[in-house]
Amino acid sequence: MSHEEHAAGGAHVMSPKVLLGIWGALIFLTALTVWSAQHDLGRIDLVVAMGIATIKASLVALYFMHLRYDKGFHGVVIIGALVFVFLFVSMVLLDRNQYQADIDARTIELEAR
Amino acid sequence: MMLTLAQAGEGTFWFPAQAAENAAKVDDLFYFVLYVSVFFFLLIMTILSIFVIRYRRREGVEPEKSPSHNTVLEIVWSVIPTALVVYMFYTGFTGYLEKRTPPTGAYEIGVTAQKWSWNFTYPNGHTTNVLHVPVGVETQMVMTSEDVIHSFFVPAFREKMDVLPGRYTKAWFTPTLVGTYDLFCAEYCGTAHSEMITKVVVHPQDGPDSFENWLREDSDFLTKLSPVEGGKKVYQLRGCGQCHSLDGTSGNGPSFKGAWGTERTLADGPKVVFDENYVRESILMPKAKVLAGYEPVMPTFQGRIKDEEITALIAFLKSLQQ
Amino acid sequence: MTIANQVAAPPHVEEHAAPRAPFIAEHFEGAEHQFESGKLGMWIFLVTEILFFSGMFCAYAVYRSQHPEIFSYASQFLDSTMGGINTVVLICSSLTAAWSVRCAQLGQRKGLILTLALTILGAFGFLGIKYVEYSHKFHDGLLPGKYYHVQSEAVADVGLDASIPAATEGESHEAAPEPAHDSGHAPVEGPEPANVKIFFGIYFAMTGVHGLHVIIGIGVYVWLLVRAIKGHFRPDYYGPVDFTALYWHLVDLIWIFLFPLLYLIH
Amino acid sequence: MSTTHTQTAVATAAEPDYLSCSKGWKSWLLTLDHKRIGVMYLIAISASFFLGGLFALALRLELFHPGKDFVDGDGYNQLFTLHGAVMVFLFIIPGIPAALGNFVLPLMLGAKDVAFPRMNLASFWLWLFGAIFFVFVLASGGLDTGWTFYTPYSVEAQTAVIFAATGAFILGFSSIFTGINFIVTIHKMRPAGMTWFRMPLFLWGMYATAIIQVLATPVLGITLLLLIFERVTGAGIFDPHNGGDPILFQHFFWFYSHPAVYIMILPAMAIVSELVSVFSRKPIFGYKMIAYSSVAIALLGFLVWGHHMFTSGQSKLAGAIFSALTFSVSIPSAIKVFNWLATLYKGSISLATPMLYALAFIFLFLIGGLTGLFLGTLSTDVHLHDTYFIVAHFHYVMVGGTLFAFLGGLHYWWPKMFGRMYSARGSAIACLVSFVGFNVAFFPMFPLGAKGMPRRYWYYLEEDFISYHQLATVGTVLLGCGLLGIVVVLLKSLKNGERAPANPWGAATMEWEAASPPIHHNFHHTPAVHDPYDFGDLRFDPAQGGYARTSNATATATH
Repeated sequence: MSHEEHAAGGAHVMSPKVLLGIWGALIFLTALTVWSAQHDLGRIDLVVAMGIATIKASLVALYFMHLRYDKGFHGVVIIGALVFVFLFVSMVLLDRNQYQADIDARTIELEAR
Repeated sequence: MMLTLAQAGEGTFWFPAQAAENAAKVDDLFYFVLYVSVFFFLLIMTILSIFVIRYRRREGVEPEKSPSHNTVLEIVWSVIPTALVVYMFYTGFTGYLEKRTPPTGAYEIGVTAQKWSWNFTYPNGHTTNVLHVPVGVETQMVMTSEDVIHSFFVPAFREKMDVLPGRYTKAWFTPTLVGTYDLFCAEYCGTAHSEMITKVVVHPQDGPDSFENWLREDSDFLTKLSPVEGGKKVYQLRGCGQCHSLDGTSGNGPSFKGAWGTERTLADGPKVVFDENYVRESILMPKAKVLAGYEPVMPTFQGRIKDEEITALIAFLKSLQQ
Repeated sequence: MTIANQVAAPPHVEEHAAPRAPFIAEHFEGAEHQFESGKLGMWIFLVTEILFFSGMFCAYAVYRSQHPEIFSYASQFLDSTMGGINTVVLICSSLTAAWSVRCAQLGQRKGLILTLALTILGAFGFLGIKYVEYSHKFHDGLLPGKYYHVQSEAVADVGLDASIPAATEGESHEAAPEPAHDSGHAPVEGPEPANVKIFFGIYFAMTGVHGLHVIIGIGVYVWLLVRAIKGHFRPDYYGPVDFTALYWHLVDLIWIFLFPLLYLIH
Repeated sequence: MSTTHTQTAVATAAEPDYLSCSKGWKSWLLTLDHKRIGVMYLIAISASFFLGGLFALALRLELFHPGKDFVDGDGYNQLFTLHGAVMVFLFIIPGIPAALGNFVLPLMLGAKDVAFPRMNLASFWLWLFGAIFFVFVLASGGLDTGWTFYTPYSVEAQTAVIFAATGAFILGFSSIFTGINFIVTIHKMRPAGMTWFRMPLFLWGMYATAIIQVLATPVLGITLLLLIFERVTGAGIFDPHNGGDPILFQHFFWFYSHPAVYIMILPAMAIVSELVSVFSRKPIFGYKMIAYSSVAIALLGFLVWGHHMFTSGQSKLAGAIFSALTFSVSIPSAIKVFNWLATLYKGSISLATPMLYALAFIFLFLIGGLTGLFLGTLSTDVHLHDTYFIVAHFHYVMVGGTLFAFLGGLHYWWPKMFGRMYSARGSAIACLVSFVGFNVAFFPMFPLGAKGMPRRYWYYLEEDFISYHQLATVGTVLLGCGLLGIVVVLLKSLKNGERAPANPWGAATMEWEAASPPIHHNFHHTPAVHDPYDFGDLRFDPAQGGYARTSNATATATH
């Protein structure tokens, strides 16, 4: 069970140690995020929750999905996709924040009716 | 009267008359882009034609060698268009900022769009279906929609802005030319989208046709018309017909035809007589007594309608009894 | 939905001069070429999945940033214990999925069958818990849009005063059996904010589409299990196991974000 | 003339081509052969185009007079919606990639097939399945939301919105499958020696297109799914009457639908790059710039969606950002046009029908592209938005651009696809009639729109607009005649056209080394990789009636 195991064609084989280690880390981080959610951390609440989720996601991607040992191009593909998601969400958020006041004004008006 | 005024100003091959301050700026930029486009179009098509003729295929004549790329040429034809579009962007952007930033203290008119009519409310609470504005005054539209998305479009002002449900949008302009212009709905809104057309009347500053005179007289329509006619106008202006028909067909609300004096059942059981008190209460507190078979969807007119209007409306409803 | 079927199904075999393994489609040069192509295809498919979910994350971001009150109020009605257990279940099945790839690579047929079966078991476990959650929500009227008609017991359950819209005080406690879970949750004060139903719209859209992916995953894993039992996979041909595991990990990844975003809101 | 070619000819006679190697409907509907799938796509999208064209003709005829002729408001709204939806989802998005791309792409790579033949077939089946939903839509009360499905109208419309959205959702997956397939095929199936920069530009165009299909289409999928969800439950995500935001819907929709415009135009540009080079027997000028500009357009194209929303209630800030980014896309497009022009310089220009389409494309696309400047410019867009100016602009790009390039490509690869030559004169006349008809139909719409005629009106103000509308209707009929002429010429060629040689145009890309039509496995021998734009060793061979290589040495020319 060494780390040097390779399947035919040179693909990397995950050792049980790493698999179980990652699994343990994921369980620990899940517990951590539940624990942290029970304490009011104020503004950084969301940041902490998303930070933990991102660490978990990276562990899954790098080890369970073999990205660490895989062709660099596959990583580029996924990071590229995330860049587009980021651009999409951030542009929409930016725009909505700009016109929110126009919605609020109308909401107040409608509630007054 | 005003509506019969001829369409003012002269249009060109491309545009209708310029009837607002910003229109000239928009047109100038349009013409700039147009000249640039025509220039490049002609340039490219001329070169293309020359090449196609000069280098047409001839028996036994092989194409001559020419470079497969030329850095100087490629930089030139990248940089020149870039410079031009940067100018277009900048001018368009500043023009847009002006268009989208209403000046403080502008004369404010409320716009409510609904399928498929426009409603304009002036500061004194008077409403019309045709937009009236004074010439030379910065005028701001504060717009919202009752149902789907519409768009406020006055070609002569070069102004267009969508009108959305659930929020306000704004448009502003300074009319420069007295006259009557088209006002379209430019965002597809269903069956009668293309009939959602009305007019903008730009009034002169002084004289009998001035905006102030018009507003005073038009707001006073109740004192001039008979109660029944006045009530009918209230019915039209306030958009009652959207839900309450005059021909007996049932909409979101009961038809007014022959309704007066009848006894109706309320949603929660008791009966009510369709009389002055009921009508008045229903206009001011529509959800208080909802007739059986209808949803409580009517908006309140509390604070939006004058007592005289309600009185006139009641006279009009009475006249529908037969 | 997964392209694994496309890549992996026994290819249209025709006679070829050189001796070729039967699992290699004729337009590929060899096992590695076929594997690499399938893998790239799978990663690109995962890109489409990420973009697909991004729409809902975007809607979530917009409404949460503008209406945090809806989210902190409505999130109390979600059972974070169940959500947490489901997260663990999904992580476990991700582990077995990753392990199944190892087994396939090393040609451990029994291990492969076991890990595939465990992965399917995890997926069913996840769906079972999801079913319990959904049926509670249906019972309590915590539904999207026009179906939203929250029951007063549900409001009382999370420690809000049902009779008076403006809830005064009270420890919010989830339906969790262990009281330990209650302690930290700050009670939400004030009346029910407007448009709480939007939260449940987003909740059902996100978890529903995610659940659909789990169901599709089960389908593919059952197919893999059958093929594994038939002994189709070998150390030089295990692409389908690998690609499906990638898909399964992505489904897990998305849940990793959904859990704190939906269940763990203050 | 070399012996190898004679042998090829003999072998061709011996081995049946892909059209006749197996028979029966099953051998077509269940085929994994990219060529047959391409041909089936070609038939399917042509039928859709015909249907969409009928809707277009009907609505132009209605507009001949301002009043009611044969449809009223509701009927007209259905016509323009179905015209748009059918043309966009069923014809133009799958158009070039799925029909021509499927046929040509593996051949250009010297490959036997695409990477995932099953997925390719699944893509076609999904297309059919999606198309069936559109048939349901027609049968169950039509659709009147516009192809854009804007909320809240689409939430409350009484027509078959859910059917149509489901159909478009499925068609999206069809498009995604094609995209995945092409990306992997281009990455993994290139023959040894064909580096990225020795790839024909058509493949670059397909690659760029596939990136968009993969990145953008899923967002349309989720948007439509959420729209259906909104309609069924009133979830309040997009519907302001339930607390939702219609602008959010527009952001979602255009995040897909603007890049979709590049799904339509990039393959068209790619075809034109091939045609211009082949028919002037000149290596394409600035190969790398064209290749890069395709990818640049594909990526930048994602960041300009907000220019559909300059008057929608989108914020000023977003408007400014999107306007600036929009202009950034204009530069790579302009570079392509200049490169085509430079390719013609000192060439040996043949005016065969495909080249006529390429030249028509440059003319029409130039107008379409330049009028885009008016619309990317914020202040002029406010006036022109949602008027006929927009209608004219995007038809110049979609029809003048994509359709003409598609027809150019079809005429170019037709001999390869079916092994027959069509009448050169007949096809040239049909091309000319279509070109004239198109301009007569759509050019008047520019001044019409600038004068203020809003789009999607079935009824208009007579005195101002009637002459423009009548001219447009006449042009549409003319365009219809031209298109019908094309169909007649091409179908006639199947029956009694001359047998096509392997390489009728003297092109240097690999698909021309296969027989016309190719055999089931595409090539008898894996062809050598040549520079795709080196025409030096291609000579006309009267014995074959086409071109042949004078040397069989593997080309070593480099870029």
